[in-house]
Amino acid sequence: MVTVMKILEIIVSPLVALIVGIFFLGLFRKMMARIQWRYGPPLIQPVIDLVRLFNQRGFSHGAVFDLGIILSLAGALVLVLFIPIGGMCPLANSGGLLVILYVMLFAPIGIALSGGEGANPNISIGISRKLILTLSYEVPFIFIILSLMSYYQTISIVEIVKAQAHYHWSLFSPLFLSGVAYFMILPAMLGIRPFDMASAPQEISSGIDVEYGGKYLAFSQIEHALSLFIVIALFVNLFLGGGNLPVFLLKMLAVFVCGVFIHASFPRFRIEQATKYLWFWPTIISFISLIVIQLIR
Amino acid sequence: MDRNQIKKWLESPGKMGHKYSLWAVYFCTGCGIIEIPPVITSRWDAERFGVLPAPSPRQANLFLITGYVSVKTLKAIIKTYEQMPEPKYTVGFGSCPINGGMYWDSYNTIKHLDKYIPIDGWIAGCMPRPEAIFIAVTHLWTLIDKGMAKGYVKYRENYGRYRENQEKALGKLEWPRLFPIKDENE
Amino acid sequence: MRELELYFGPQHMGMVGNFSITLKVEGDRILQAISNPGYLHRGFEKLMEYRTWIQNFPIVCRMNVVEPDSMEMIYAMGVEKLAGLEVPERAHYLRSVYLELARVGSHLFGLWAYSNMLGFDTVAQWAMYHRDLVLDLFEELTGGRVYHIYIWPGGVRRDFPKGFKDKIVSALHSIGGCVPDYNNTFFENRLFYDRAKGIGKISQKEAMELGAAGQVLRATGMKYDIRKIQPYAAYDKVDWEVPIREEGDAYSRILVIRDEMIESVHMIFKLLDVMPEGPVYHRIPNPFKWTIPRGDAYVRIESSRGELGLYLVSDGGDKPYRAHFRTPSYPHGLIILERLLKGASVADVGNIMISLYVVAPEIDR
Amino acid sequence: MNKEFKQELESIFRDITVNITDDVTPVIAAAKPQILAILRFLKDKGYGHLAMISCVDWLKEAQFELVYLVSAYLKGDNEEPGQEKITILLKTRIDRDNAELPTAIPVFENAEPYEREIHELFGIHFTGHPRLLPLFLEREYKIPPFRKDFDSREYVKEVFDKIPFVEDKE
Repeated sequence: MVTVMKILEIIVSPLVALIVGIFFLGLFRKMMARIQWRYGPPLIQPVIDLVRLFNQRGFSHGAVFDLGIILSLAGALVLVLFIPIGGMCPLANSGGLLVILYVMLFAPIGIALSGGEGANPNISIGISRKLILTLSYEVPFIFIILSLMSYYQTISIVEIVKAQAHYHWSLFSPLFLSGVAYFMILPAMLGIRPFDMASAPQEISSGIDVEYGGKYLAFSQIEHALSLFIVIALFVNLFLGGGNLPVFLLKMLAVFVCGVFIHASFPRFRIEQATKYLWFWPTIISFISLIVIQLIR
Repeated sequence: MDRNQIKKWLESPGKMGHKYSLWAVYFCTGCGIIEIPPVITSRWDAERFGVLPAPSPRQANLFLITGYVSVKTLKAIIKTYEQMPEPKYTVGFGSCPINGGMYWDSYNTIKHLDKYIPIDGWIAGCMPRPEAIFIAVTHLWTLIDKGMAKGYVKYRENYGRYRENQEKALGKLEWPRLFPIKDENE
Repeated sequence: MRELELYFGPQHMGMVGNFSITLKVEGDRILQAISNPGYLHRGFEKLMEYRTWIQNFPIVCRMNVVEPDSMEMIYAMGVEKLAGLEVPERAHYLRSVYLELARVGSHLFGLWAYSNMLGFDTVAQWAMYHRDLVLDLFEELTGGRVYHIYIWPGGVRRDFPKGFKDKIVSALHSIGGCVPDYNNTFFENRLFYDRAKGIGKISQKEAMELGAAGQVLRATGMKYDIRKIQPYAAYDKVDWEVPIREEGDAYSRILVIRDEMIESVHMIFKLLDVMPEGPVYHRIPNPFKWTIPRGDAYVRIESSRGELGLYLVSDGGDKPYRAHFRTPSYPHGLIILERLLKGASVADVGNIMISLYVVAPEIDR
Repeated sequence: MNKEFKQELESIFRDITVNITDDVTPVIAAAKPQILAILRFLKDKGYGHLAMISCVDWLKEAQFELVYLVSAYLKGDNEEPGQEKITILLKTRIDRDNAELPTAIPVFENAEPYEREIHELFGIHFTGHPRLLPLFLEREYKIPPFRKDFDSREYVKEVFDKIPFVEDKE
């Protein structure tokens, strides 16, 4: 019985992630439109776009071009399995945060592999920006994860979520500073403004996506939706105390809406400004938090 | 969404997807581009109809040719058009691509755009109002529905002649042929 | 790192207008930039030689789609100077109000392009909405949203309709009411400062050497404005200031544009207050037989992007013998842009280009 | 533009005519070899803004007329007030058959695109110009298109109108 439930969870949790991620994409566009005094597209517009993209021929630039995008999509799908989604946590007991740290690098590397085959200079600039950005937010991210692990004395997310039950959210614990730092790097992890320089349409023609058409772009969009889900879900799990499925999704929605407002009210950084920012405030705050946690424990 | 729509969606999702998700290539070919910003921003908001400017021709399926086409632009237009994945739709915006418009005697603008690439629809006028773009979009919906927006098929089938016309206007083209040219006598 | 060739435009989201820059880049840094115009070359000046003096009006305004009105104005001024036509007093005021409205519209378009370039979608959409309010005024006045052909040799085509004055005032008030919003979200935003400060910096000496005019020069601290230096229309009838800044970078250029917009609105209000009554045009001879005596003339005005000049030659016939426009984007887009892009980052190409206010059809003509 | 300046010009450069019809656009007509010297002189006198270089094709006289439009920027310590109002038209005529001129880039850097344009549209060669590459045109024209003997309408008929429409093969 347990095994069947496990298998069911393995099937269901990526589906939930996919649906929520694509819903977020639609909500994103609708909310942006409303902020900009527009009516906006229907909520299901991303689905229509995906249907259209799957029905359009895409150009391939070779085997690595195909493999890279599949690798990044697979990385995102695998990552979903390691994240507890409102009590559902198919693989959450095996590896926990350490695995997440590793697998999170799959998506940028996959896209880098795929884009390298595309031979468009815009892609190479986009990839270099994406990798530099990843490098920039990984530093505070590791500090945050370290302080979490040392505070709760575990590497399992499930344990962390359990410890936060009954409103003992880590955001309102000594981990407060870590939570703030995570929130500061959240736009960079989501790739929204002011950190969307890797896919800036006005600068490098959407960078890494520039050669994707048809189903490749569709895969890229799905990967984007999944990563949107993963980053927010991780934040909710680590700092907002998880919860059962509806509560969990509501918390995600709240975080997401904050992200949209940030996206709507900022221009984008240059890449060196982004690195400077990410290596300054979030890093300092998360480092202080790490020291505080070490002193407490 | 009424029942008819759902039926259409189930019958031919590809067609309906193309209808409601027209991503236009962002290419300012002529002065018509001045009416595109109002169309995609808050006053007219083309995103309601799923029309969105796409940053790269690979991602797009609608090509709005906005205004007169000079010889140098024609080259860029052909390159862009050939980069777009099929199915793709083209709409000529303004009088100038139709027959030269007020530049009928200019030595550097081409007069009939449909001699060089296939066009699915025209918007006449100089300058057409933004509403005209929506009429064109809804008209294009009808054409897609009826399977009449077949410009890309025409291009593939008559590629030899199109290429010949292009080379007449531009001189030798440096990029390879997109399709193998069929024998004219067949 | 590998040296790559990157084509910025003509098919590019950051490119406003059909223009292309070939960049030699190393990573994110530009080694060399080559402007590549000509995508919009229609040979206007040649076409004008085939058309009569009056027939040229619809053609001239197509030369610059962002602000067609200054093109009409300068051609009308050229023809008036060659033919020795007088313009009634009220027409001068109407022309000034009309040109300042066009300047506001054009600057709002520039604001759209610039903020869109930086990823400031929200501000961009507001600016475009407000530009449409100005276009609505033009539509009521002339019947056209974009191309108006309102200015005519010997005056303007028609007087303001009844109640039009109030409509101008209310439209400008509703734009002006949003200036604090623009300031909060855009002009005083720290990120705008970070992105634009020190980018595309040009010294006054270099700007003068390269033939700059307009905002590019005014942002380096020179009050060079043809409206003050050589007043035409009714610009000497009211008091107004030339906004300047000292730094000469993209940031100061954009702020000069904002200040100019505000100054224009104030100027319109003042002009509307002191506008005299009277006829709005002098009759011109039968346009089909209208010949202009042999001679040449150079006239210049301040368009929204800088000094706009026209060298007009007549050989005594019914058509211009030669017309040559000195458009402000020409030195800005072909020389200064190439200079400023050298050593800049790829992220700043559009930033620099739009802050120089380069309008492609003006270069190509 | 005052009388003294006219006299000064005429005393330094021989064989030039200075024609002051109105206050703002004095016309200087000079021969081809003197152009650069006059431009440099004007620049030293404060006329540091080359507004544009224009060209007129006088077909009947078989000559090109090059027009350099030079005006002044504002200065803090303005020696001659009102100087910025003036745009000097410096004209020179060259033969149509042997259309060649020295480039003005050593004096005014922004002459570069103007000369490039005139080279392309009128076929005038500027000696010493670093890059006389095509600027606007994609096609090659036998006669440069802005010359008066190039008939645009005839050209359109011959080239563009002769390209056939593509019919469907049904």
